[in-house]
Amino acid sequence: MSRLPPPYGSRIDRSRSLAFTFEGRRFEGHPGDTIASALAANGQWMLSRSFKYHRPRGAMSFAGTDANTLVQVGPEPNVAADLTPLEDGMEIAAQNVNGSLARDRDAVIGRFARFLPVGFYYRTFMGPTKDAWLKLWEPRIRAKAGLGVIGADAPDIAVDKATWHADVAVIGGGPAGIAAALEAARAGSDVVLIDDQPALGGHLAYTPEAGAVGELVAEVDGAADIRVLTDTICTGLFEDNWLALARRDRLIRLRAAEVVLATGCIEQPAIFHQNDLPGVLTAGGVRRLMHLYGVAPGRRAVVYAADPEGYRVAEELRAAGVEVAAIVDPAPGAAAPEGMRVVAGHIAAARGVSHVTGVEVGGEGIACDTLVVAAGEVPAWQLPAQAGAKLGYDDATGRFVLDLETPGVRLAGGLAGEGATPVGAPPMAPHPKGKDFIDFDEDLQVKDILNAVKEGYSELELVKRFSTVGMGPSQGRHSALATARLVAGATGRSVGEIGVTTARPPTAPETLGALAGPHHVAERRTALHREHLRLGAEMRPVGAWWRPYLYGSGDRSALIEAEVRAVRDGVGVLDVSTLGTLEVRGPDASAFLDRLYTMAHATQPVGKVRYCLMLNEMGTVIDDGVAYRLAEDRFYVTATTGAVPRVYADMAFWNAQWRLDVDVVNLTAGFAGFNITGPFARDVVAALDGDIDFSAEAFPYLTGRSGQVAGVPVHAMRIGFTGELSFELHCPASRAGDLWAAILAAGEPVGLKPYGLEASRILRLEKGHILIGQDTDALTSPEELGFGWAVSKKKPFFVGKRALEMRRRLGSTRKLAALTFAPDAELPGESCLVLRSGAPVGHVTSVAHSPTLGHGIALAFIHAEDAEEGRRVAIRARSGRMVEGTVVGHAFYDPQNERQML
Amino acid sequence: MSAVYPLSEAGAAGDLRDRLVAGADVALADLTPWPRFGLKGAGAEAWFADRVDLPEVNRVTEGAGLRVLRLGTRDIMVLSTDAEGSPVQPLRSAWEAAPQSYSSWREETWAWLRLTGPKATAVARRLTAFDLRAAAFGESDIAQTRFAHQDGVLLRTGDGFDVLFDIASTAKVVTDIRAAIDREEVFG
Amino acid sequence: MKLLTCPMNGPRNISEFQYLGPVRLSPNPEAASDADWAGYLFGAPNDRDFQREFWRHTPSNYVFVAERHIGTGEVRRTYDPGEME
Amino acid sequence: MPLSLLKYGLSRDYPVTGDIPATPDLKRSYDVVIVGGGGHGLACAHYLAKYHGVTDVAVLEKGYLAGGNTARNTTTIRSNYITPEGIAFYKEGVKLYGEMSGELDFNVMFSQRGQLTLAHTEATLRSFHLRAEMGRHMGTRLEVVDQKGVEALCPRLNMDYGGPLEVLGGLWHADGGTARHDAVAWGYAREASRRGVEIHQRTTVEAIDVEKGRVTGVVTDRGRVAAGAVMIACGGANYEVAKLAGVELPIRCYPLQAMVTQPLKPWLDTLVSSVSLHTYLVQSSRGELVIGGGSDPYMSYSTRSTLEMKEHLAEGAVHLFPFLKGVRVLRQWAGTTDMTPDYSPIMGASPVDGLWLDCGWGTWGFKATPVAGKRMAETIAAGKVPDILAPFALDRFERFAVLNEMGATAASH
Repeated sequence: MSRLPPPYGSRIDRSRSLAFTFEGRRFEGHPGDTIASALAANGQWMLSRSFKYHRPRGAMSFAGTDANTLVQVGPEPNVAADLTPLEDGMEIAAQNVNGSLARDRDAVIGRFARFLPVGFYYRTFMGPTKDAWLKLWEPRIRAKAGLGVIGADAPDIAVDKATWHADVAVIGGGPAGIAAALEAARAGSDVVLIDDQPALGGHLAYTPEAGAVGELVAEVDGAADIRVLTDTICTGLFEDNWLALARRDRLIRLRAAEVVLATGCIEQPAIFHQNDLPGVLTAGGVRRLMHLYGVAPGRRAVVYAADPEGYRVAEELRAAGVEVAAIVDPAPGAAAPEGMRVVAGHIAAARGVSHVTGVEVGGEGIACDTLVVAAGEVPAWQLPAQAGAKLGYDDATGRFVLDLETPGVRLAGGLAGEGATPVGAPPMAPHPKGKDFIDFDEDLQVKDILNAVKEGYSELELVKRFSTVGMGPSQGRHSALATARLVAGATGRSVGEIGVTTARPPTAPETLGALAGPHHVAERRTALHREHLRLGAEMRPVGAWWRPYLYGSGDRSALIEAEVRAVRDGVGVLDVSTLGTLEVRGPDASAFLDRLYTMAHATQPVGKVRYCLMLNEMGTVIDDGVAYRLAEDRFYVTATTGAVPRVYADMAFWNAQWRLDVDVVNLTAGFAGFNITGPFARDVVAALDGDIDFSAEAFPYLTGRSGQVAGVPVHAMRIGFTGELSFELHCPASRAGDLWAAILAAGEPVGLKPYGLEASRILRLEKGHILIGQDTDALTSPEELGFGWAVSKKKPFFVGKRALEMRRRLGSTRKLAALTFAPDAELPGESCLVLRSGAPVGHVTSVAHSPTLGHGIALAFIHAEDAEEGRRVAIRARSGRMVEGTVVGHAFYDPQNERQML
Repeated sequence: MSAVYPLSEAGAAGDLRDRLVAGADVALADLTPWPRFGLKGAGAEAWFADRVDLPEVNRVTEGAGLRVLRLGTRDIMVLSTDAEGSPVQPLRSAWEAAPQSYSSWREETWAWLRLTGPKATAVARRLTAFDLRAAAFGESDIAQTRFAHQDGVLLRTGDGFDVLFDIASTAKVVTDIRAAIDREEVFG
Repeated sequence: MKLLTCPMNGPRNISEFQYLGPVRLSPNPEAASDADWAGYLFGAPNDRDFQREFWRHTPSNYVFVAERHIGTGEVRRTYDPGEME
Repeated sequence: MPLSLLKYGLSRDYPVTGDIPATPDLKRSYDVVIVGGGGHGLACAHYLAKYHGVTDVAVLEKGYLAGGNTARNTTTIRSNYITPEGIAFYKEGVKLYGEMSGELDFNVMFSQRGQLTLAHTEATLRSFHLRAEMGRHMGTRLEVVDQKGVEALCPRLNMDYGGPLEVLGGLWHADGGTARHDAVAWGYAREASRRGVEIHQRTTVEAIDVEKGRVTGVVTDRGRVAAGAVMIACGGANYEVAKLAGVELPIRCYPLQAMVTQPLKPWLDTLVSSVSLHTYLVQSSRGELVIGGGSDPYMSYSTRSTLEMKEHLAEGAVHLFPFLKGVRVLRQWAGTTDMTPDYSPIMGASPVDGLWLDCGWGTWGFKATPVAGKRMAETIAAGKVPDILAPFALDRFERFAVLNEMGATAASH
């Protein structure tokens, strides 16, 4: 262990130890360590192998912004080792390793780097045979792709999501951010202060001046209106100051009236041969290691001081007992600090195989085990860019500069240019031996960027896309400036003109789980949900609703057939509570319906029930139902279950334009409905106590009556989908239990049987009733359905009328027809094609074997010229065999409609 | 003969009654059976104006065992402040034939839950994106917004909230609120 | 999340609203040619400019008009459809 | 290591191929001007030059090459459409993708690992059967698979048995796949420019000149050029560019977003999409999961990402594969789609003579890149529209001959 004594290591708790394994070896660290700092304390610098050449890599900045610090922690892939707190018992493994981290068999790829130029994959892997890519090369390349491993056995992760609001959000808990937060709080604002580290302080916390942090934090703690979120990364700044704050497995969405961005700067690597070796650290990286985690970076260091910051770090290293072998300064003639040697020039190369062993400067070799790089910084441009900041470049400081004019967002601290010092720009000529990395994620060297430009990919975005620079996990934080400089140099433009590629969220990784939030799927239950379960129903989801599919257990087709027979021969009851129901009322209610539906409602007498057909503006059938006129100014209207939310919204939409005096309520969830149907239906309803006369004379087909039944207020309608005598009773949902119990009791003497959805579908098909959405599609007109009768010829206007007239003139080549099949014939499946002279002219929309009729029946779109009774149409069944259906011109069951008129 | 609401023993969501909470930090109660009554339409305002103290749109007035909610210029509703709701029933009986005023049926279409306690706001932040800070959402404010994935109405009640929403979704909403309460305990 | 200010409910996340599309003025259905009617049905202003649009605040089922710039996203004004000229 | 890479290792200097030529000076006139340097425009230029001998062509691109929807789409290639017109067209597109790397001598990495679309409702399953039947009729590889079949094709999927989003079955499209989107454009650009086509980046068309109902040229920010024919293929800018010639297209622009995760070792072979969840996932050759879904809910030219779409996509992805909760998102982005009323493109003639349209590609343009390029080249060279493009004519709207592909793009581009 190479820990420095206190006060180094302000973040770690030396009184406790945490045991963990890395690559199977056991290590110890302290609470407060990150995975990477604990490993460094144990002398384990190498964390991973690089993406392409499998070169040894470790942490450089210990700031969570590096490439190559991603490790696998148990089942969790791609964990940032330099950001993630160490936990007891962690089992950590390197990623992208063939064999072991120390002896990675794929490291040999690095030797062939010169054969693998930028974009090489576009130029090869196409032979030798025609499908060589798919069969031979792609599988091999895929096998090498990716970093961490995700297993289906990954344990479930508890995630959390919440929404906060604040007057001011300050991103960045360094001195600038703290000052902004305090100022806002003093002015009476409600402030949220966010920092990605476990404690506030920013860069101050890892300098010798760290003592000042305590006072700042105390002031923040003392301010009543500052909520502090540490360990939290602002991963995105979206429109109207909507912030994504990622806190491990939590996502906090924060709306702030004002946002202060104070996220500081990102240190940049220097470019030289082997600049990627473990042991090459940024100035900030060294400071974090020493001051936060109490880890000495090594015994003997060379400091590259392109930025004056390097001199201060050299002093800090010496103070911590690390020998400073030399300071390398690109500016000639710099004065050497006392007792230190300054070498003028640039670092040409780092020496070493898996760790730094020395550097080459101006032909001289200097032995060291640590190379500290102070090569300048760039402001963390990602969040400002998301907020609309324009990016420029300042030659003097070698930094990008940000110009932000978006109202409600401002920059503070390093982002606003504070603390920028002149930096000697490093040389950009490619090293003859390469390995002078621009992008550590993607293993891109100087020549790769230059060659991309030579190939004509001279726009920055094209450089990025061709070379993949900036596309890896560190998203260009360490490559953007160098890339811009290289492209500027190669194309004769300025660095500012080149800039950076569009900064896209997230600025730091956020988990899919936190984004998704706690699991949610909409589910709705009718009032009788538990009653159906009690009766043994198999419930199935239909949209969000749960509905009884059938009752009982055993042979399902026998159960369904029994339910069908019960309706045909006796009486059944179906819970139709999910049916869309709306009350449309007001002086203009009938005028409103007249505009919305195709039939006439102004002339509809009170007490009558009328079919409703709704078209869209293209004249396509989109919904149907019935309207029961309760009073001059009140209609009770039904809509299909799936369509009622849209119908309700459409009603509001249309009336925003029509401005009729009408009010609509959506009663779907508030009203239950039961359809009592079958030859004995009247026996059931007549046996119910109440004030409605259900006799044939008093209550004819397509009328409605409202009153009390079994003490429950109901709307009763003589309508049905089955073709049998039917009464549909609707009541407030809170009373559904009473009504249902009364119906079951009244039906017992005649064998009333509840039936489910599947029997209902067969019953309706036997009667030839269509289902909108199943027997219609996005272009179906009423004519194609044979519904000309449902379209008023007299009304001057209804939605879709004008389009319908146009379509009528253009004609249609298809019609929905009823087809029957021979009793023993193979039945086509739904969606099987109707062919005419071998060409598809339509398809089967609904099909079933009719238990009542004993043969197959279907609805299908067929060619309009074939739509005559008795014509035969050819259908290709799922089996591929051709089957024949015969067109019938009427309902399959009870063509004269006698039964429903009983 | 009685009304059955989802969280009643025989109700659609009765199997989830144990997910209601009566803790010191946070409580979740079902008020769906409490009386309420509302009218919509051109005549609603005139009818209520004679009987109660009418608030502005999206505001509440409270008094005499009633809370009066103005959900729109022509959409007014009264909530009982207790389970008996004595002042609501007479209002409802008095309504019958008022011109151009129509029942809003919300006692049937809406469930009514109450989330209270010192941690109610922290829990509610997990369930709505609406700004719950006192400055934005005062004592007498109504928020017609989204809560627990449902369109609904949010009211302030003491140290918590009343929420009214699609009654058919009660089971899901109770499950989601309970999960948010649990997450408040885990994540704080 | 973009904010949209409902004239009745105030500023809310735009996910509380249903977008109902640009306000399109129907020609007289009786007088319009087929081509004009097709233009009304299928055409839509799509210029990078302010557009009048219908939006619905779904929790309150309130439909209103917004003037929104489809290039910049700026919402200049929202109002009740009754105020539409 | 393939031998074709030897030259890079053995030569002292990097042997420059010069894929993308530098933008030359604008000439005063071209036989054909293509407005839009994306995949479609470049493909058309390639086919014009190689197969029709039309080489006096300028491709004008406002920004950088293929920087619009070619660069932003999630590269799904498929032909599982509903209408015979649609299937015939896209089927040819898939075939051309199969041949593309050879055609261009540029590896576009067409990865035909199949597409599995999931049905959580019976209505969706019904529509899958219709696609499968139509596909079978038209000769594409398309079949409906049951729950066991879904499990076999995608063993790690959450089937949600008994739940509200139970997977009831799937549509297996063995021909489906992906390709490297940029490479498609670059390959076409390289081949077209080798045959003399000029590619002008950073060249904005500001006006289109029309005289007596015929297009005569375009005015750019670098000067005016005369043109015998002009083709518009500008993706999200189609409406605005066509309007320069007085043509109002029935197009509305909506943002379409997608995201990728950090790279993972490959575990997902096929492209998986769910109609109900409006989510699809595919794992790229880099190991990243590419996750996409439906368009934003309101018209906009904005390409700023939204958090809500990312949350929605994450929700879908985590529902389908719950073990992905700990996987991290790397990047999200958006493009501008040009949607038509019937979810089908507008190809062929415009009301202006000599002005050709390759527009209305909405969310499904990438898969059509080669076939649209090839057939539009044929159109421009012959001056008339081939039969395969006839159903996509602009005037179908006033004729009410709209295509029944509504819903065809649901959750899968």
